[in-house]
Amino acid sequence: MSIFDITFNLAWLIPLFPFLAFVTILLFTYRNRRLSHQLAIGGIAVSTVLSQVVFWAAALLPAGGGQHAFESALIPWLPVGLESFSLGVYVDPATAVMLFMVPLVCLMIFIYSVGYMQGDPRYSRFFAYVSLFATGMLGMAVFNNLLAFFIFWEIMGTCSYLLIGFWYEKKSAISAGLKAFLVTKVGDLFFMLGLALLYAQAGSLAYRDVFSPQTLEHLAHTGFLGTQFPVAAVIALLFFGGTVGKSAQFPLHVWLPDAMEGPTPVSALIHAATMVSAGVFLVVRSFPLFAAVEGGIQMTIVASIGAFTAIFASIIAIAQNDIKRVLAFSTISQLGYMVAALGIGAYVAGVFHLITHAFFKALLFLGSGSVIHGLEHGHHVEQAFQPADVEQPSQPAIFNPNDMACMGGLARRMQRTFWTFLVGGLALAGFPLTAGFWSKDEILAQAYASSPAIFWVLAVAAGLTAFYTARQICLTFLGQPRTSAAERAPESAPSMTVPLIVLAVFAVGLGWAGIPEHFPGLGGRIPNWFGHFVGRTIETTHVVQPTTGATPGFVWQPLALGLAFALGGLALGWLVYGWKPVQAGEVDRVERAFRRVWLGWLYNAMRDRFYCDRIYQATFVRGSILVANLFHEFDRIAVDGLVNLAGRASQAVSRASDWLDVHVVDTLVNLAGRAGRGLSAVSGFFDVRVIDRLVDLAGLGTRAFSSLTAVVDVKVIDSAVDGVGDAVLAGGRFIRPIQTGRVQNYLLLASLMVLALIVTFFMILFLRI
Amino acid sequence: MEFLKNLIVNVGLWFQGLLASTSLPETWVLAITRAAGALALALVPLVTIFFFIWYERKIVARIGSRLGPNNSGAYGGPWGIFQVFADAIKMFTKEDVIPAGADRWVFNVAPMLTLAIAVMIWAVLPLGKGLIGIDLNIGIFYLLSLGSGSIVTVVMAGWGSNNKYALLAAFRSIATLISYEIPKALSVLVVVMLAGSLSMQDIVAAQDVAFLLALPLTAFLFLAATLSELGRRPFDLVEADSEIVAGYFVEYSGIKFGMFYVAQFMNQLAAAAIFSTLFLGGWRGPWVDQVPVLSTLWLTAKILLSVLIIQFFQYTLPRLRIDQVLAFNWKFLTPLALVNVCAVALAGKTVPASAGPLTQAGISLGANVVLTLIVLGILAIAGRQARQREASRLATQ
Amino acid sequence: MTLQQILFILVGAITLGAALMVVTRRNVFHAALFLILSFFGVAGLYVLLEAPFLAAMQLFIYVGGIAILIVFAIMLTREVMNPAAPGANRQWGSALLVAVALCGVLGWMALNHDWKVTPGPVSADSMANLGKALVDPQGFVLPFEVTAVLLLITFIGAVTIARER
Amino acid sequence: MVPLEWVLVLAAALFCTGLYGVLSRRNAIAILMGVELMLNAVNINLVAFWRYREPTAVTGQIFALFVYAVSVAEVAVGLALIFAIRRTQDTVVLEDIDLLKG
Repeated sequence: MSIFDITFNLAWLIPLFPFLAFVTILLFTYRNRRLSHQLAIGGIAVSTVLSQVVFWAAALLPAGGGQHAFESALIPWLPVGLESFSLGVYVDPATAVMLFMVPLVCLMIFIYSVGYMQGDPRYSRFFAYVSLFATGMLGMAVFNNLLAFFIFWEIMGTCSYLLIGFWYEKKSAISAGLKAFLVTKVGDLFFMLGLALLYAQAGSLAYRDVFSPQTLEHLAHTGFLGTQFPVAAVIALLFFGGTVGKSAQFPLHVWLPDAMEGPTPVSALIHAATMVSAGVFLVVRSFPLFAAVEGGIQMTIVASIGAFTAIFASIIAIAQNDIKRVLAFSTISQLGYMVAALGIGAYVAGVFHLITHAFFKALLFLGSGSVIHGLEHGHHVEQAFQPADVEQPSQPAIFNPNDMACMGGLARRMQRTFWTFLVGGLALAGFPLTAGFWSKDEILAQAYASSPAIFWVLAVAAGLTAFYTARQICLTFLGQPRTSAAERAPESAPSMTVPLIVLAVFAVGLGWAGIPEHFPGLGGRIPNWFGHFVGRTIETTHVVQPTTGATPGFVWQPLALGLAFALGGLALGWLVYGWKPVQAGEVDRVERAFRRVWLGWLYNAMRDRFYCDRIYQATFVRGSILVANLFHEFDRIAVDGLVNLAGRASQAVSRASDWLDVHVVDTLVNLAGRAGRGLSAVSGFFDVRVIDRLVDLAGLGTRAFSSLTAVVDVKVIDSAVDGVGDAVLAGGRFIRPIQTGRVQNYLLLASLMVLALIVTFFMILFLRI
Repeated sequence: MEFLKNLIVNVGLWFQGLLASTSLPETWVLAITRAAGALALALVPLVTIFFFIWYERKIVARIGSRLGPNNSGAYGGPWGIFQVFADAIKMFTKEDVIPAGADRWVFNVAPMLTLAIAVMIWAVLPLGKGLIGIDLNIGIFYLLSLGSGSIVTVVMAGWGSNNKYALLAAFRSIATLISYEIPKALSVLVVVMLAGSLSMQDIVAAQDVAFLLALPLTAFLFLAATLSELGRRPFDLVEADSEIVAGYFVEYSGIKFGMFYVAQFMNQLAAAAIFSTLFLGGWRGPWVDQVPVLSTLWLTAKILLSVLIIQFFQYTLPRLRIDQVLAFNWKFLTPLALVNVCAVALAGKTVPASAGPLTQAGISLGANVVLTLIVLGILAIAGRQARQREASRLATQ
Repeated sequence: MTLQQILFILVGAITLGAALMVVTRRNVFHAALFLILSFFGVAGLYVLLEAPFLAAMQLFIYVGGIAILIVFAIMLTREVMNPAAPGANRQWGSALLVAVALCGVLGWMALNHDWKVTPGPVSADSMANLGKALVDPQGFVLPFEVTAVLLLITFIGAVTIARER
Repeated sequence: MVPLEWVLVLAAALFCTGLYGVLSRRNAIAILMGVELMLNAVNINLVAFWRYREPTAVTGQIFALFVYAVSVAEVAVGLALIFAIRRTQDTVVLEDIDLLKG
């Protein structure tokens, strides 16, 4: 067992510690707030240390030497038919990088939320859920088969539901949580189908088997259900369905903006850094599957959806007023970036952007959280001082700490938050030398090389990103405070600002780890460590290198265009919003511009997220309600109807016979009577003797018959019914003495039984009777 | 001379030879000699009891610095040795009363059983070198179970005499008998552990070093337990004359009372005999091998010595209340006995089995001494705390 | 008829007689005393079957322990049982029938089945290896410990049930 | 040597007397005595089979010992129950104790 094996074997401990923290908080230290958060932070701190150890061990593993990805001994844990699912640890560069990013971000966010969640009544429950989430995320990264991946994927889904609906007294929080859960569940459905299909074809879900060349070969060439459409592509697309759900790509992105209802650390942790990137990680993990079919349409689908989401979300982000909604849409667009990168085969760039994005997006969310926190304090302080009757300067109607309209000029009050937020914003926009720049530039370069259409979409999206980032920074931090609360907003406690600073350092520093060699100027100086490290997974999983082939020599166009768009966007944003400070209650300038150019309808659409929610509401939600009602009606009409029908039918028959009896029979009888009278002279005699006798006879017959039935009825039916009753009673009376309540009677019976047993036993065995 | 050396055994052999000469079939001869032996053995305690009662009353008097039985009443005989016979005759002549409503059968059988059990104990005691009723390989365990047998007789006596006091006294004595059985059994266990076998002869044989020296603490425990079972002075609340008039045999008079009285003394004698067998080395002594008859003499000497020890305890310690008796047992004796068993066992383990008896005895002596010191230390501390609590209680009063 | 057989018949008669008296005597205390007598008889039986340790054990446990317990119980519930009422309840007839039948069957089985007796001398140190077997790990140490725990639990349970609240 | 059959017959007889005692006696404690008799009968059988089948082995006697332990436990609990019942329903006669009567 070399030193590496030992360290890698530590890997399965990483998800264990947060889980232990979760269990202990939930069960034992629920009431003690301080102990709970110490436990949670302790848990994640330990797993951070462990993951750093594993990360550096993986990094130092001789590049390409021997077996690359480490796989620990397998522990059979779920017997399936003959053999059983086995669980083990699988550490390859992608996992290592995730292990580097996830615990660190989680640790920062845990520390941050100690300050943020200060006054919350359900303080320790928050830490319990967040630790469970950390378990889910780490578990997903560490274990060696897709089933474990799916299990932890679902754990994260549940945690996100629990945490979005954390303040469950708010109606909106509940519906947002439910929406998030259901929409991601749609995606999970596809993921599960993909898993089933894969298991059916490959016979196992462990990475080693699934991504081995033979299985990939087999998958690539077998048609799906007989059609010539390769199974690998189908599975890849189904997996991609899961990613769309989880990482809020275009059709299933609606839940992420509403997920902002949850506390900000949650949004930062789950809806910015880790969980949403889980979807992308799924694509990263099953990349060989995606790339199995040479030039297959699934890659183009992935790339196109990714690009479209990027541009689509960035457009909407411009029109959002809520600080967290802007960040939410920016997350969606950045995820679109990563998906597009993976779609065009830029594996390394995608993973790199995944990691850097996690850091600066978490930073931005925590920064916004600190702003909101400050505003709330400012608001309370202001309530206390402000005598109610003094006329307020013109302020937005209702004070909402999230709304950027109520902010402005916070830079002076909240120095540290402002600077860290600025660094994050620049990284997001792709300002040179920041992490965002390196990763986004890498993607643009790959996109430029592979397909110009996607390049241009991504470039425009980058420009829009820069624009709304600048807008956000100017609205919140620069200019004049538009509300009294904004004037008094205090700087947040150190426990909140320290993580910001750490994340800011990473937001910038991390980029330098992946500077491509051929980059002019800085290129050669710092080795492109990230490229080599993560790139190795491509060779080892002997995936045929998709279209781009080896990264070509330095091409200056994508860099120049990217820079132009990024700086242009930032400048434009600053010009529109920063130049002349926005007054309180002023209509949004972009909106005014759109209205003037008769594009008002477009702006409304942008603000309303292109009416996606309404469309879904109209189509899916109302549709399912409609179908439900339909079934209900069917049930009511058809089934109940049948029963009632039977009932009514019998009534109808009885009424008809009654009617028949009255009209037909009586008239006939009367007719006969009249005819008889008509012939009375002749037939008087005949009438009296024959008809009357006949009638009497009939009457006699019926009476006799009815008396007969009466007798039969009494004798046969009643007696039968009573008979059963009496039999039961008699049986009861017969059995009652057995239950005398006296122990000894039972004992007597028991000993009789014993006696009988012994006799029979003896006769059978000894005397062969 | 040879004959004299092992007098009793030879007499037995002579008798058997005599019988063999007659024409009786072999089994019958064996049966008769066995019966004769048993009869002789039974007579031994009955005869010695008279001397023993006199001896005990003399000691008691001496301790209480008074004369005890003497010839003052003209029929005492030299040093009052006939006193006991006079009492016996009185006992026979007294009127034998059966209380009304008493359970006749149970009332009458109780004294007989008590006496029977008292005599049965002697069957197993080794009286001399080759001289023992029957060398049961469960010797000492037989004695313990007989002890539990005596409980039944107490119940019968207490219940049979249809008298509340008798029943109450019976309950009390049963409580003490049962609870003291445990430390007694445990101390016997220690002796058996060292001797390696349950049979009495083996125990005597194993006592190169008298177990009293090897196991002083265990000897003390055994003594305390037997004293309480005898119902003698420190624990004699059963027939404490002042409180519950003469215990569960209050309703008995005449010969039945005599039986109880004699049975009690016989138990005491037997206890002394057991004590000397277990702890003083039984009939072992110098020159025993050359002159076997000496062994019995050695045994009687040791019995007299242990009787002296018992009397010493009896007539110096005050009478204890029933709760004190039980508390003494459950809170002090039983835990101590348990710890003692463990201590000796552990000590035994430290010495390799091959070590000679001396080292073994030395080791167990060491264990016992250490244990006693610890116990005394604990008692001292407990005593001081009690005194302080008492003082503080008085102070606060 | 060897001496031993005579003794066996004697002891057997005592035990059985006492047992019958236990079952029939109306006065429960007398029944208890006869029970003790039958325990003595059974002890004698063990001696005849050359199991001296068990005989002593029988005396020690049954006579010293259980009999006293039963006597105590009788004394504590004495005034409740009016001695006049008949000892046996209404179903004694059928009970007698069943008992006799069972005895007949068992006895007949005992006599008619050859038990493949393999007589042999009892090993001298039978008691020593009995002790060893009780604590030897391959032997019976587990049931021995379990019985210890069982007894502990029983006594605690008995005390709590019978304790005056 | 006493033949094995005699011992078995004796044990069977003892067992049946115990059974009769259990089935017919009114006083709960008398029933306990009956049960004791039955246990003793079982013990006799155990020892008899030990003595006549494999005197060298030790399992027979050990079984008897465990029967002792169990019987002690049974009597202890039985009496405790009887005391409890007597305290609550003030009777020891088994016929009166039939709360579960249908």
